[in-house]
Amino acid sequence: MYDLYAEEILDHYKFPRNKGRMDQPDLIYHDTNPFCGDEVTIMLKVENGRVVDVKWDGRGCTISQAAASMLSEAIKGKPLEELRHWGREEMLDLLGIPLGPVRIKCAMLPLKALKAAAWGITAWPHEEEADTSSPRQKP
Amino acid sequence: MYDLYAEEILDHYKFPRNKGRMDQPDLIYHDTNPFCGDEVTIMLKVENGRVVDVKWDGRGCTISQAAASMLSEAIKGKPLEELRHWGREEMLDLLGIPLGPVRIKCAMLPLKALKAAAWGITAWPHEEEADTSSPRQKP
Amino acid sequence: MTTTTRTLDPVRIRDDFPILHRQVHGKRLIYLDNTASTQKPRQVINALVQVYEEVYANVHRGIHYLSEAATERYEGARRKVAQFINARSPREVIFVRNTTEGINLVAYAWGMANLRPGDEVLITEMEHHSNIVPWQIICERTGATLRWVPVTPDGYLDLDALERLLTERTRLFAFTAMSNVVGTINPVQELVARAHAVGALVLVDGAQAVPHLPVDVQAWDCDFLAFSGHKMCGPSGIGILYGKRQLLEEMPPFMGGGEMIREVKMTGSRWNEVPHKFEAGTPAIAEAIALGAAVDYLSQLGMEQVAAHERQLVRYAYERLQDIGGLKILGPGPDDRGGVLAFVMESAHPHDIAAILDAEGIAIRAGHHCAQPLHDRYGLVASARASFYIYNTEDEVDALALALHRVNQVFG
Amino acid sequence: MTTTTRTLDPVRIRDDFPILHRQVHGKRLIYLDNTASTQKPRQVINALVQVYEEVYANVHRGIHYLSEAATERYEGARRKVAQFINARSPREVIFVRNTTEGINLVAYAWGMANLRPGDEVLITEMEHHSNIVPWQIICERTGATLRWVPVTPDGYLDLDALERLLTERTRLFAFTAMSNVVGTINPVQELVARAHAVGALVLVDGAQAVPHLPVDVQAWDCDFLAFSGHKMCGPSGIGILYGKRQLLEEMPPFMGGGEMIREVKMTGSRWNEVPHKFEAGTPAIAEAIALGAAVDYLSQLGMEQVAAHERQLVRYAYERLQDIGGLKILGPGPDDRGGVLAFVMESAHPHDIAAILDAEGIAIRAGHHCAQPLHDRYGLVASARASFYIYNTEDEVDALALALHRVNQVFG
Ligand SMILES: Cc1ncc(COP(=O)(O)O)c(C=O)c1O
Ligand SMILES: Cc1ncc(COP(=O)(O)O)c(C=O)c1O
Repeated sequence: MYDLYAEEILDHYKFPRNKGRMDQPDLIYHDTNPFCGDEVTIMLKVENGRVVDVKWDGRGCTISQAAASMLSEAIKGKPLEELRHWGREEMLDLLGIPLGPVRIKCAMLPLKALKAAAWGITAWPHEEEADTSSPRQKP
Repeated sequence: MYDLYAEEILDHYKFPRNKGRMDQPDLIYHDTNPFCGDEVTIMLKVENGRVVDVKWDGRGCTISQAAASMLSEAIKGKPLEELRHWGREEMLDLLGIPLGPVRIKCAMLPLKALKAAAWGITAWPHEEEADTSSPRQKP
Repeated sequence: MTTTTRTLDPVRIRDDFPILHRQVHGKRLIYLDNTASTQKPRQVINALVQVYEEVYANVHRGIHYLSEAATERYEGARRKVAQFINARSPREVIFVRNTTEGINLVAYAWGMANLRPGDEVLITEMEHHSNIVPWQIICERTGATLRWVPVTPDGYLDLDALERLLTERTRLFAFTAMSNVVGTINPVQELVARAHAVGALVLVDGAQAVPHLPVDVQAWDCDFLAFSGHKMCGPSGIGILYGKRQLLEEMPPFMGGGEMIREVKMTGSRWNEVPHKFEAGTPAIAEAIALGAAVDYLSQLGMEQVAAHERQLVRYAYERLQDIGGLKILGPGPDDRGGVLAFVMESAHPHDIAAILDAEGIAIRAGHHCAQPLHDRYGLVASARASFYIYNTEDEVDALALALHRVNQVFG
Repeated sequence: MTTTTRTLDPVRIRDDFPILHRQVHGKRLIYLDNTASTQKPRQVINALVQVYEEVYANVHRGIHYLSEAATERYEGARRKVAQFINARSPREVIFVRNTTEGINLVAYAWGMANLRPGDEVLITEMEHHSNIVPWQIICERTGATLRWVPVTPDGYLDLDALERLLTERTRLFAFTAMSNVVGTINPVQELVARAHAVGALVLVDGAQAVPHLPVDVQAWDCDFLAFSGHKMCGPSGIGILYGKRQLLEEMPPFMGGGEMIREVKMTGSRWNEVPHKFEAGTPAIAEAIALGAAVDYLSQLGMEQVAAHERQLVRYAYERLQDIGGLKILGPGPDDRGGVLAFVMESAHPHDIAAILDAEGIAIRAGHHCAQPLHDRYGLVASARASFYIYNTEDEVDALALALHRVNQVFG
């Protein structure tokens, strides 16, 4: 479990990349996890179906905030269509550590915000999750 | 447990004493145990506060019917005032065997009918029982 | 007994059940009260011990090792149960205390929200009180009408009457897949289809079916299924309500409290996902995990094999009991029933039968078996009932028959 | 530690708890999540095993040896619990799954029958969701109004506000005897008297009080008390609702089914005696019996001694945690609280605190602890919480303090 606070994650937490606000984003989504109060807003600039700029803002625990920072680096240049299909696996690959049933929700928060933005939606549709212990996000 | 079918109990069951109807009883009470369908009616003739004659009628298992028969013999000549205070102990003394939580209710049925008759009541008052697993009789 | 490889070997199975090796009143225990509750194999007892000795903590939301481990096992048990009854998703499996609570959950949560005066709830005369009283209570509260499918003299549902009783006013049809008295196995799939044809939902009481028969909720297509862990080698204190996901999503919650919420504000609350929406407070953690072990145990035996073993035993018992003077078996012939035999004797009251058998170490039930309307229908107040499970043998049936002869001697 | 004869010896007590000897992440386990659920002594685990290996059967109405033996032990456990909280009679003790079900039982059975528009239910801002959500649900159904007693900045109930809030419209006042977050021990007896003075009934949430303090329902004079077995060395899946006999007699039943009835007819049913009227279906048999063993265990230690041990430990911890930079303890000072310490740190989110501690083998909780309104009131979303029980030591508090320093290092 100490891996949770591996160099890289702490580095992203302490020195977040792409954190801040964006004027006139093409897509924006704000999501929260009411169980721990974590918040993430994702803002995207999009050209020809690709992400050309990312900003994010938020507050919360190391995992949710580091995940947002890492995600913001990873998606630049990626086609929206691809991001729409990212899931738990992609997010865990980025973080590079295993997570228990509670912390996985922290990690998924920025991805959920990103996917909502990428789909251009404002409320989450009915979505299946593998882990029956995790609450679905219906902001 | 084989004691349940001790000579004496079976004898009372097969050859019940004082079973039958009485014309014009001074006191009469009919009680049932809905869990097993046992039924007992107690009929008393009373003079100077004493039981001078007893009849009973009923149907059911060995224990409830033998108990009624034994009881009918035991109470002849007894003052009503005394019978009003008979309880579980007196009944078990008559039967002479220990009983589990279900069969105790069979044994108590005739006594309950007797006590109701002795008190001259038609519905059971609020009554405490030691055994929380036994239903109170509210006929 | 036939000896194809997958036939149950009750003698070997008995080794797994510590209690079956004890004596009662100086006689070896012959446990034939399985419809009321079954005994537990050491695999299930060990699962309980292991949880408490190694991974116990409260589940959900804990960020420490034990809580995560307990949560994984608790949710793992849910997946096992889902697979056992072939649910589409573990989210369709709600942990409750017992069959009774499962049915009450539907009565309160679905019933209070959906039943109106003029609506009808249909049950049958062969139901257990647990599938009667909740509907009496909810119908009284909502003004809906309770209707009853009659039972034929030989213990079947009267399907002609059903034809008349199932109408577009029927909002829910609740019936048992197998009677806990007469043993009748009802044609669930057909009954569900007929109810759905008039637009009614279906709740199946699986308390007797799930422990004894292969059950596939997708094949049955029932909307709800309730059953109890303690009747299928699991611990006491745990039961299951299966419900179709869509219905569960639409239903308001039943009990309120921790875990079933997503957010609690002073101005109001929002609910958690299914199944958690219906699991308020700390659940029966160790019990759910041990039920998972029971499901593993039964799956390994194979439910087809379990059913075949009981069918064989009940046929044998049916024959042996025919020989006993004045004994009358209630319900269908030996081919259409599960491993339960209720009977009455001319010579003795059911209480006396049970007491005489107890003295011989044989445990059966006597009473109305929580099915008073069925007994009323047969003009009885009580019956005696012997019921079988995976560990029972033909030897034990022989002992039962012998003891019943003895009853006739004592009271003859 | 002082060493009068009746002081608890946590070191010896630890020997009774198998799980406390395990390691977590290669470190010895330090279990400080006792408010969520406590660990179990082998006396309780053995009681479970013994039931299943020696005397298991369904309770009530069975006329065979095992059923009678199980019934006696089940009812014996009820008597033990009644004595533990000094109830007038075992009939006032209803077995439920947990505190949550106990409160829901009162909300549904008493609330639905007695609450009308214009009536008020009074709760407090420091309640657990289990003592909030049932009242939100029932008030919405009945049209009654839910009112809240505010909490002061230092974690006490605002008794001046209570004066205004308790009126002749108040039908029920429901509050916790001890907060599961800020640890405040409320003046139950005084609160009950004030509520009774305006004619309101009182439900006490005893989930934290009963495991940790001597409780006497007759001295408190509360009308209902709910608590959970799993928080007091008992198994999961069992809880208790105490209720005054007269009230229980008058209340309609909650769930319907087997055992809670006296008679079931097609035209309607009549109810069994209390407490059975409220125990529908097969109860948590082994769990109730094992809870009886937990009550024996705690009684032998002595609840005064349990409380004294925790008071000492929480005072010590309160001091040690003061030293940690940027750490703020929520709630009252060290003298007015039970053995629970919730805190926040400037350097780290509660999740991160819990995760760092977990890596050191230390189990604490992080989150809103099912008390969102209380956290809202303090402008927090989450806190970290360490909580103590009979087996915790000052050594473990030292380890906690050390690990919290480490949190500051990691995030400094
Ligand atoms: C004060 C309080 N009330 C109620 C509860 C709910 O207990 P359970 O989850 O056992 O129903 C808890 C347990 O977290 C508690 O601490
Ligand atoms: C057909 C049927 N339904 C319901 C029940 C009730 O089960 P439980 O007491 O576990 O709730 C039983 C058990 O006796 C049963 O046989």
